[in-house]
Amino acid sequence: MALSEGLFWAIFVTLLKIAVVLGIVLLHAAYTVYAERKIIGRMQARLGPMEVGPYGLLQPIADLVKLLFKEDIIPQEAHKVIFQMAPLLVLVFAITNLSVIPFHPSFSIADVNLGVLVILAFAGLGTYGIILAGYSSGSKYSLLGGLRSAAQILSYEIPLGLSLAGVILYAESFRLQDIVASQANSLFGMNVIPQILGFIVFLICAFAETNRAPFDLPEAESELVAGYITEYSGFRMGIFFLGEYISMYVMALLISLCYFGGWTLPIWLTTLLPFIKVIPPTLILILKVYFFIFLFIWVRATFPRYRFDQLMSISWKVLIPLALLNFLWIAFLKWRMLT
Amino acid sequence: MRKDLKYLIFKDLIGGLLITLKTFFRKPVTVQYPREKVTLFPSFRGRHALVRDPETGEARCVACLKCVQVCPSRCIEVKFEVDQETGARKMLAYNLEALRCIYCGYCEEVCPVGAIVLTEWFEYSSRDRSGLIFNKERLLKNWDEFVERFPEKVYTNKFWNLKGVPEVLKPAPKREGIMVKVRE
Amino acid sequence: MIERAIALLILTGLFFIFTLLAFFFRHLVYQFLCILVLMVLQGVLYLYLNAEFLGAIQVIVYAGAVLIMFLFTLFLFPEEELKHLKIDLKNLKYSSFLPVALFIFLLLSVLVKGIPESYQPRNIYFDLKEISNLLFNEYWLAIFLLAFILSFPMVALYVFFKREEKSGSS
Amino acid sequence: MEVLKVLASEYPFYVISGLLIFLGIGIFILKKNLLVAILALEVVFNGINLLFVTASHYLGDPKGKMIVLLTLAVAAGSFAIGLILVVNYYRLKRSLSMEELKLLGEKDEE
Repeated sequence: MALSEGLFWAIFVTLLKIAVVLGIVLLHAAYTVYAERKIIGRMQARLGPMEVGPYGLLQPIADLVKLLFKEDIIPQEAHKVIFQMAPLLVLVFAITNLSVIPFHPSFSIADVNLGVLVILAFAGLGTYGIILAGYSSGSKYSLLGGLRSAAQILSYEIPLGLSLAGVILYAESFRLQDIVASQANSLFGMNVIPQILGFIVFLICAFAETNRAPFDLPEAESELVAGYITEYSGFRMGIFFLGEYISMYVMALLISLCYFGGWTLPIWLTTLLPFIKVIPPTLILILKVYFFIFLFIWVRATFPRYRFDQLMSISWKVLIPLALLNFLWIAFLKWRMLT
Repeated sequence: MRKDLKYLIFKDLIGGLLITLKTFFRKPVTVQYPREKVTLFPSFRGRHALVRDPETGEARCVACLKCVQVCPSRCIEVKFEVDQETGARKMLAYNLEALRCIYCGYCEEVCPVGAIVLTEWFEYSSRDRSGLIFNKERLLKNWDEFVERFPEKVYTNKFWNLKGVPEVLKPAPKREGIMVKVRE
Repeated sequence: MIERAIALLILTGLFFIFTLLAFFFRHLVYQFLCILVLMVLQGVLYLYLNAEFLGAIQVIVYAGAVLIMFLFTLFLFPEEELKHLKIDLKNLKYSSFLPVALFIFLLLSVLVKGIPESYQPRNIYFDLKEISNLLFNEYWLAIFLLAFILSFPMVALYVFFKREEKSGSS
Repeated sequence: MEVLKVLASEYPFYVISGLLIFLGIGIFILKKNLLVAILALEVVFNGINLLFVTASHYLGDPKGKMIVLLTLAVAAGSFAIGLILVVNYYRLKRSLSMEELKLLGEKDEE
């Protein structure tokens, strides 16, 4: 019955990997809040946070301390168990997504055959946190936020899945490593060139899935006070924000892995500029991810919020037909390539 | 049809994104207040003061009550007595409620002797209402605090003046702007 | 073998706990949450049956879409309708315990008797390509029928909301 | 050791599928609420799905898993239609009780 030494080492290495990934991602999430405030400030010709530390660099730490020491209020009308559980659901399902994402050709916590499907599944489950938070608060604004989130996720999972279907068909595999490898071997080098339509659909759906502007209707502060987080305070609210930023990172990673070739560079670029091969693969991936995080913030600073009926009609009338069209085009391309 | 093409290439959305990107590389307009301060122009209307005459050491006010009449928010209250022999008025009390003031500057324009002015001093506050109801001594003290900033002997402000009136028709102390002599 | 047995033991225990909870909760939302946990656990169970794809589909379709739809519908009703759902024992006949008793007897008999020595758990990989071959060559009629049946909910939804709009405007 | 061997076989899956089916039927019979009824039907459906998958694993035949894949799609559609019916019923009757569900069509006005 004794655990063999190999198993022990396997568990130890896995725990170490989890610690490394979690530490790096949490640090990134904390400093994305700072970057977001700074970038949106500069885009509105303001300075952003400047007071704590040089150029306000210690602002995330100050925020964390403030959130930790605030009073945790639970409303009288709330369903207590669900109310306390909901933020954890959001955080847990956001973090679980990280376990199947490869950060390097040979580094991923769990090498799953169905990586893309697992991410889709956990993204769907993560909304339960938002919906239940809205329901259990016992306030009208929260409930409306939760309902909006439910309708939004239900309608945006479909084009998300359909646009990923094109990528999966092109790579003939659900594994993220295989998807990246197939892009590196292909003629175009990146999936975004043959499937520009699918990429646009996926990008719009990623904004909606992470509840970011311009689709942040569950927490529209001009209509519902703060949506589903109206009644939350202190550290529970902080957990909601952490979950949102981590899911932002997951989506950015997924975009850069599925559509931009992950850690590889297209062949036409390396033949044009041979010295670019020196860059280590993880750095390439990280640069792509940073660009998409910047895009998330950029879009938030630029566009106003959509109305709810507009949101629904975009999904059902525009994105789903476009995703199907993209799927047909990729099927045609694949058929031409095979025959 | 042309409109549809515009939608297809996201012309409006990309234009909006480019505007924000342009602003991103611009210099921010923020002034970090306690460390750096905005440059105040001479036309700024700030804390009220009664000009202290360097010769007598008293206010210049002649109690003509023009400021009381012209004030839109009725925040000035002046008490005076009339000398029975000469008929000259003497100002006894001058109360100004800064909380009600709308900083229109009519009082300093209309004053024939340039006694009440709105200085370029904006950093003032109080913890209670009574701290912002200025009486005569307080207004004079405001003037002293204000002129300490200007080491020059003569301070001229052409904005403490009537607009659109020919120079000839103005009372003597107000021609060419108010010349205020600071004590020697 | 032992790890598999332990994991399945834990899963079975969780299933029992959440089944009992789902049965005895009186608030519909809590009951729903227990059933949600059951559905997600069923997705985990599929992994032990070499059906990873089915497990993912179970979580995406059931937990991610169908049950969210149900939760959405729950919120349309007033809270009074969801609270205090009593168990109604009036219509329960004694004969209805018979199938439960039979079920428990069968379970216990297998547990006591054990399984034959010759039994060996098979390890078949759930190959997607094989499945898709089957789907589109042998079962194409079934898929067309399925698509035909699935178009009915769409039409039903459309007709329902069209009629809603008409009655609302008039 | 015998128990462990039983647990490692398909035995727990049969137990769980039976559990799900009986849970669904029990809730359906004992709680007279239309929303609960729809939820209970889904639970029964899942129990049967699990039975199919277990049997296909036992027999080494992928057809059982395929049937589950096909029926999952139908179940989602039927679930939506059931929910529409319940919502409409509640609008007409202002009640979710199954006991008042006696008429098949509209009542004749006498």
